[in-house]
Amino acid sequence: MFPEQITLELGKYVNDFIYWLNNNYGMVFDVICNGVRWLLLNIEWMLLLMPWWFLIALVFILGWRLKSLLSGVVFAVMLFIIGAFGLWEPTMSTLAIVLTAVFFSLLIGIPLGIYMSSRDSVALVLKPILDAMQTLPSFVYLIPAVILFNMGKVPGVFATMIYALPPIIRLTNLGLRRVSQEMVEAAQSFGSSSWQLLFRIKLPQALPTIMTGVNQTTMMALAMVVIAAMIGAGGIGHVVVTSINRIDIAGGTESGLAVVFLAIIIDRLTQGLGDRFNANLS
Amino acid sequence: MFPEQITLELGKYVNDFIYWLNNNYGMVFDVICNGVRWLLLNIEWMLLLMPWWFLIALVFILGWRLKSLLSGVVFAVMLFIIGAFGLWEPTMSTLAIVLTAVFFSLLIGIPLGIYMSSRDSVALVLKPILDAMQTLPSFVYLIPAVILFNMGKVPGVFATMIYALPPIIRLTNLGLRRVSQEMVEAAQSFGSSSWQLLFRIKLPQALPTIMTGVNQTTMMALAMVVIAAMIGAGGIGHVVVTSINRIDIAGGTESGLAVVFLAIIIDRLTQGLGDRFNANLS
Amino acid sequence: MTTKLQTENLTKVFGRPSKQVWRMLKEGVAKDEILKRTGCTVGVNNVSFKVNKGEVFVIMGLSGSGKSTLIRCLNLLTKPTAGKVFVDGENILEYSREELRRLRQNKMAMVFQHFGLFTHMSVQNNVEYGLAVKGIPREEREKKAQQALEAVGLGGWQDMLPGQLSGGMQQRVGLARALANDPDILLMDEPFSSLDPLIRRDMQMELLELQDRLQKTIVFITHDINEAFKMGDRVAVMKDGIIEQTGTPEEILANPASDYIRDFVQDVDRSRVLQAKDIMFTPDALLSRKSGLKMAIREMQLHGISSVFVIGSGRKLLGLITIDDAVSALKDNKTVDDILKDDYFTTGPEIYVNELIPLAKDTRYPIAVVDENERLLGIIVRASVISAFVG
Amino acid sequence: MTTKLQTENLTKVFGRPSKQVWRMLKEGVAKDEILKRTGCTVGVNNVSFKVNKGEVFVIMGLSGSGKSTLIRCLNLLTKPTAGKVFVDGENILEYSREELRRLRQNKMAMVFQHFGLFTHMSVQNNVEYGLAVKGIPREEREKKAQQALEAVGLGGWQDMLPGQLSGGMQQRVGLARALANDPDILLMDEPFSSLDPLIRRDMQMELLELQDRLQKTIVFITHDINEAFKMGDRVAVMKDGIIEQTGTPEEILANPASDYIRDFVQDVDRSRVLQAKDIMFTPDALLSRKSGLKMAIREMQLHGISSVFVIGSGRKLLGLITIDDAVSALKDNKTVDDILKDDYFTTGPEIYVNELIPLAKDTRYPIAVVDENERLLGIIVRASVISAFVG
Amino acid sequence: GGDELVLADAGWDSIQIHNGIASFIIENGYGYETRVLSGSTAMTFTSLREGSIDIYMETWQGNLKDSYDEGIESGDILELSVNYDDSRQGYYVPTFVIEGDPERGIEPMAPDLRRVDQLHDYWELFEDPEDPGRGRIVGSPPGWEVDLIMKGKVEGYGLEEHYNYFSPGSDTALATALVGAYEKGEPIVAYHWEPSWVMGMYDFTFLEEDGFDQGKWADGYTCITPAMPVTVVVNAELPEKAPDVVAFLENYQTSTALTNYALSYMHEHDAGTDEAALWFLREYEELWSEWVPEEIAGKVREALAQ
Ligand SMILES: Nc1ncnc2c1ncn2[C@@H]1O[C@H](COP(=O)(O)OP(=O)(O)OP(=O)(O)O)[C@@H](O)[C@H]1O
Ligand SMILES: Nc1ncnc2c1ncn2[C@@H]1O[C@H](COP(=O)(O)OP(=O)(O)OP(=O)(O)O)[C@@H](O)[C@H]1O
Ligand SMILES: [Mg+2]
Ligand SMILES: [Mg+2]
Repeated sequence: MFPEQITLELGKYVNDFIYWLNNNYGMVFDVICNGVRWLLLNIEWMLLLMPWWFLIALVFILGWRLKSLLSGVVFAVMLFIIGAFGLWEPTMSTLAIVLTAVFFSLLIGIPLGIYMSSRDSVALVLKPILDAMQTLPSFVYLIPAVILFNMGKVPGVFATMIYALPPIIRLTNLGLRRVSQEMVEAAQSFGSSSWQLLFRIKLPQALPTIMTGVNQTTMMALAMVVIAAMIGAGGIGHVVVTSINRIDIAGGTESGLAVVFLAIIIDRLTQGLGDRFNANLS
Repeated sequence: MFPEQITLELGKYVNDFIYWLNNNYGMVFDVICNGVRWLLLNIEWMLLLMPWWFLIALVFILGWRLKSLLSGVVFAVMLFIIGAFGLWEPTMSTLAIVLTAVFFSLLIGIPLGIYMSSRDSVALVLKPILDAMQTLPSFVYLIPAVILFNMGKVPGVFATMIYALPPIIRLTNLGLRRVSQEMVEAAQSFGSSSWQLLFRIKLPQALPTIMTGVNQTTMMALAMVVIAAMIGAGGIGHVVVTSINRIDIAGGTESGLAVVFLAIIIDRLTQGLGDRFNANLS
Repeated sequence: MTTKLQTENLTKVFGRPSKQVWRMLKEGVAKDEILKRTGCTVGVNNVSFKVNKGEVFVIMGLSGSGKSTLIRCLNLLTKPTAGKVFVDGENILEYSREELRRLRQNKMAMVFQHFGLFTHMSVQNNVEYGLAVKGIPREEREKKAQQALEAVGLGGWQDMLPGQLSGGMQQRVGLARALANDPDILLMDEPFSSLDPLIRRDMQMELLELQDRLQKTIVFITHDINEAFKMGDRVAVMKDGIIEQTGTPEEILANPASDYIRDFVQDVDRSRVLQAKDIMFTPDALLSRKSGLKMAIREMQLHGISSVFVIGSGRKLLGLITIDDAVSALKDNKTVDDILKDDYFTTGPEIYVNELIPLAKDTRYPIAVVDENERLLGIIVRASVISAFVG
Repeated sequence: MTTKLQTENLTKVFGRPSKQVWRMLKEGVAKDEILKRTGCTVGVNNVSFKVNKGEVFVIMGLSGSGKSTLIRCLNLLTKPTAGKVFVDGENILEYSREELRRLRQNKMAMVFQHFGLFTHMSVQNNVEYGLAVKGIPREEREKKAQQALEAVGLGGWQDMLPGQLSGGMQQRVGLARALANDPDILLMDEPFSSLDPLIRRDMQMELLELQDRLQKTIVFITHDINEAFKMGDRVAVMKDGIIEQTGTPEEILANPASDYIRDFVQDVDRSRVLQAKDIMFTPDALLSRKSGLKMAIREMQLHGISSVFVIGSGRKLLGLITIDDAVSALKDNKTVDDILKDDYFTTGPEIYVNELIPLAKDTRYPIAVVDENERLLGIIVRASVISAFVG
Repeated sequence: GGDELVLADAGWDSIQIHNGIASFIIENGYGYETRVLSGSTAMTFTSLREGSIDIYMETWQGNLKDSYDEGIESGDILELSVNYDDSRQGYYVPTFVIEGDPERGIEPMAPDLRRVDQLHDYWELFEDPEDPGRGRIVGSPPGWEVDLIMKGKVEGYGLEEHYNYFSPGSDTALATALVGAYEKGEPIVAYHWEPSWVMGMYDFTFLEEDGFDQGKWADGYTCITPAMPVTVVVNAELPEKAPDVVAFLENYQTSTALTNYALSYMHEHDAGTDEAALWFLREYEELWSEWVPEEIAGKVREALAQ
């Protein structure tokens, strides 16, 4: 269809660039890695240190306090089922990766979303980047990632973040932009600084939308569990991959469900925390 | 960590269930498939029928009319680059799958989102299902899907939809729930039917949020291009997989970029259409 | 007169009213106390009233006394906690959704305190909304909307968005939206509160004329007592969710039911409420045409007055004579007819006092109040005009 | 008197004003015409005024005439298209963001036409907002907020959300929020429009007292002419973005600059604006104590009056004599002093006419207007009281 | 020892078994720590080249052709030995297509089908659901070297007249399609290879071709596909790090049959890959004893006995 004479070999340059980067700045990437690794390993260590019943009890209490008694029970049962699937250890390992990725995603994403909402030019530049982060097939950047960061949990966290960041940025931006102009003006009339305007008016007003962003970021992070496993992050993702390679529907379903349960528990607890936070604000 | 005596073999039942389904209702799935296939093949046929310059011109004009002259130029250049990468044909094939998937996702997702916003109980039931759709690793359901629907483009569309549906449902729900109560009451005071309230007040008011949902659905659909290719949907995803299996960073980048460009073009044109639609409404 | 709208023991409590709340309500515990002790806010408390067809029923009261809650209960935007609402004799609380919808479409329209405009629609589409909902065809809709916009003085603004209009213009869009719908019953929650006096005066006239011409039934909330008394056939004054008094403006002015209401109406411009008939009195002395001059002079001297009206058969007013004229006429042997003056003022019984002020200022004689047949009903002296201001 | 707030050639055009718009503005093309031809709305057109420290400057005008736009330009919530705004002599348009912020924090507070409450915060936190922004410590903040809430009569409501309050209560929260901040300059955009008369009267008194005590400078938009004239030291009347007239209430009443303004003030209750000194006149006849009775009788007959005031040295008012008394006293050889009456009313020159009405009603003699030294300044007859109502 | 050696796990069973065997010997015989790093083929192979993986026990070099050759050429990786080279690959059909399956009531559908070139006559049997009117031959996962060959065969045999060469997208999808069709009793013709657990567990028939002939191969691959050597490859730095292990791996050699035995053991006993590895070490002591010096073998035997 498209004439064959016209060609563009952009990819080659990217390839060369990756190798050049690796040869010249390998050290820099190592430093970045170490920071993330430290947090990740500590979370994992803590999770694995806790007795299983303790974590179940903790989730029950959190669910109960933050949402409702029923929620607490449901979450506890879910966690118990994961254990009964024989997936406790990989789940904890995945949990550590996901928590780390979500943590850094929110840490980076919410400020970026705020920045994006504050200036149209920023939004204009950021939007295609976000589009690319979400649609560039992960394998495409995983190979460079492996070259730059090696395989393992840390690159797993990075891969996860690339995918999990956009929703929180987008929805923070959307939420902030939709705050009623009237309230913003009222706040300005009292000489609010940009900070005060943001923290006291805009963020609380945008909270429901931002919380949907947190939900989507969590979902995306968990959706990347398998991809992360493909670059050596281990965890349930690894179990899933193994089951899949064996076309073991049973194993796949169980490990898949474990991911889903984890998603539901993390999401609901975050939402509960958000509501609590909001209630305290007002 | 978790005691090994406690086990649950849920997966086995799922496994048996899938095979049972297949044996007893294979026909039903065939019928569903035929509907989707018909649309898909027609779109693809049309796309491949158009000369490349015609499509580029079309995109340019649409971009110009719906957004701005600059947008039109950027989109046209992007499409041209895809051609220059030598990816015209697979891109058209992917476009057909993505358009079909997005079309059906919006067709199902917006009504579901509306329904979800109308009743808390629906939201309560739907939320975990959406969570599962987004986090259940795709291969876990792709294996049953391949068993039920065989390999190819149609199961590719289904797989894409499973992943692309949740954002539009969620954001439609969010947007509708955040419509100002004052306007809803004003509309009710004139005896609006639920339909009128929905179409004349709530949907237009929620449009920015819904459009973010459309964006996310498009992004998710394009993010699934590779996964879809893994069950034989072909298109650029297939090129990506090939490159990856060959550890060909150059090829991966080019085909990956093609996906990104497609994402940006589709998204911006949809947004432009949404704005236009909204402007017409008021 | 047919009753168009009626409430019976209407009560609205915000929050989840427990048994305790009901008991406290019955015992007449104060609203503040109930809020403090149970967290429930009493919006409307056991309110019953009737509004007749073609009547303007004004609701007044302190801020937070439940006026908006009450008016919103009338079209069930707020669902009453207890009580009944009748429209044309039917309890609309028993209506199905569909019936309620038709009622709202055809019989009622509301003007909202906070306007409640649709921010995504042009002014034109906002005004057309009620008609569109009823399925009126586009052309008719556009015509009616345009008329309504003209009526509220927003002729050229139809293509703007509400956010681009000033507060008062927005309020008028809300007004036009309700008027365009041409309902039997207009529920108006402070519809003129953001309007300047000129436009407000126009709107008031417009509304009164509409009501008069088409026999609309109007429930009208306002904080402007002069407006209330000008517009209202009857006025209800609310306090803490209860209607403290209902009556015609004159009744309320004459017999305020409590100090609260007395206080409330303190600012009223009585001259715009009281009419000639309210302040006129039957003259102490009156002269029949047949009586002679002597009689006239005696009468005037007797009552210490310097002029007297002369009436014919059926109390028809013929003129006025002064004591000075009478005395000199007696000397000159003239008759009453010869000295009959006509440079006094007459007025109808329903003319408002404020219109009498210029007359009272310019005249040296009392003002004669006559009916359409020129029959003398009473007279008004300067002092009565002044006393209209102090009640 | 120091100028606190000043604007110079302030202009605000909504939309993107092209050269054409500026030319049309200069040529004085009508606002409607400009809108139709260019799509730009003229909000404020070349407005200049000064407000002194401690002054209440009231802005009135038709709905859509640019009042809100003007007041919003004063704290730069709306950025003027052209012109200057001076606060304490500094052109705030040249301020940096930080300076503007400090200005808004410390010198100005605004009450919004549509309240602009923060829906996610409790009433208490809404009122504390301005203080929190300034970094006032929590305890002081709470105390001040509580005081402000008490002042607007919302003592027990601090824990509610704005959405749970009635319209008037919400407006008072907005008021309390501005008051709590204790600014030099209060910008108030129809701050009392949703209030019932009782609370409104309280709020007006509260504000006037505050202004008097603390020398606040207040810019106040209202549609209620009586409120404007009651509150305003000076009143500006806007039309189509221009200030048509500025002046004291009396000046405007006395010399309306156009028919528009005459019309505008038609509804004003003059009795609450005009004072005794505005309607008194110098009596035609006055009797010095030293003059005899004969002189007195001649004076009265000459001017056709039945009573005359008697003054001593320095115009000090001594009393009043009637013609009847004078005639009989002359017969009985009595002196002026013997028949001096004191059953007339006296009043100060700054007493409002509406307070004179009861006197005018009850007295048979003119009312004497005297200064603090009992010197007669003028007299008021019934007719002048009545004429106060028609201007 | 004390050093840690990293083995690649690309996610399929046989490599895991070989990893189990090798790491048992390395840990217990040579005293190195070992660790298995799991990931996809592309990722693990990239890591091998980059050095974060030391040992790749089962490299299907044909599937990674360019990258493999590049790695060897650039000296990033060393090929130590051929693990096995008697693998078989080509087109398979479920055996019930030819013979039927009385137990499931399946009639023979193509009783005479033996060879690839006979597929001409059966295209209706293997109809492409997305392109009715043509047959579907399911080919190799994309990107593998063999993909070109399999596609070439379709053309070489002139099958493209009736058939579409359908790329399954991934080995998982390919396996699923085979298993799914088998379970459903539907006909399918697809590329696959042995040893693999699919071929081990289900009864498929390999469609024959002519013996290998360079001329036919050059002319559309119309002969049997040569076996693809499955090699043991290590990172170029391993010889420095652990020369003794390199010496061991240079001797490492099994066969398709042996690998298949281990795989069937797994499936029959519902065992994990580690158990299968242990079973293998116990069962084939003579075999692995030859790969290592006697002293080391002794240590391994000792550990096995525990
Ligand atoms: N954001 C805006 N965009 C466009 N036009 C506007 C905007 N805000 C105000 N205007 C226009 O500016 C003019 C003046 O509006 P403004 O709100 O100042 O009137 P106002 O005197 O406060 O009237 P009101 O008494 O009704 O509140 C109006 O014609 C209005 O349509
Ligand atoms: N949604 C709500 N939730 C809780 N309380 C409410 C709600 N709406 C109104 N109220 C309470 O009901 C009472 C009556 O409110 P309403 O709005 O009817 O007053 P109003 O008479 O219209 O006052 P205004 O003149 O200030 O508009 C108030 O005490 C208010 O706090
Ligand atoms: Mg109200
Ligand atoms: Mg205004």
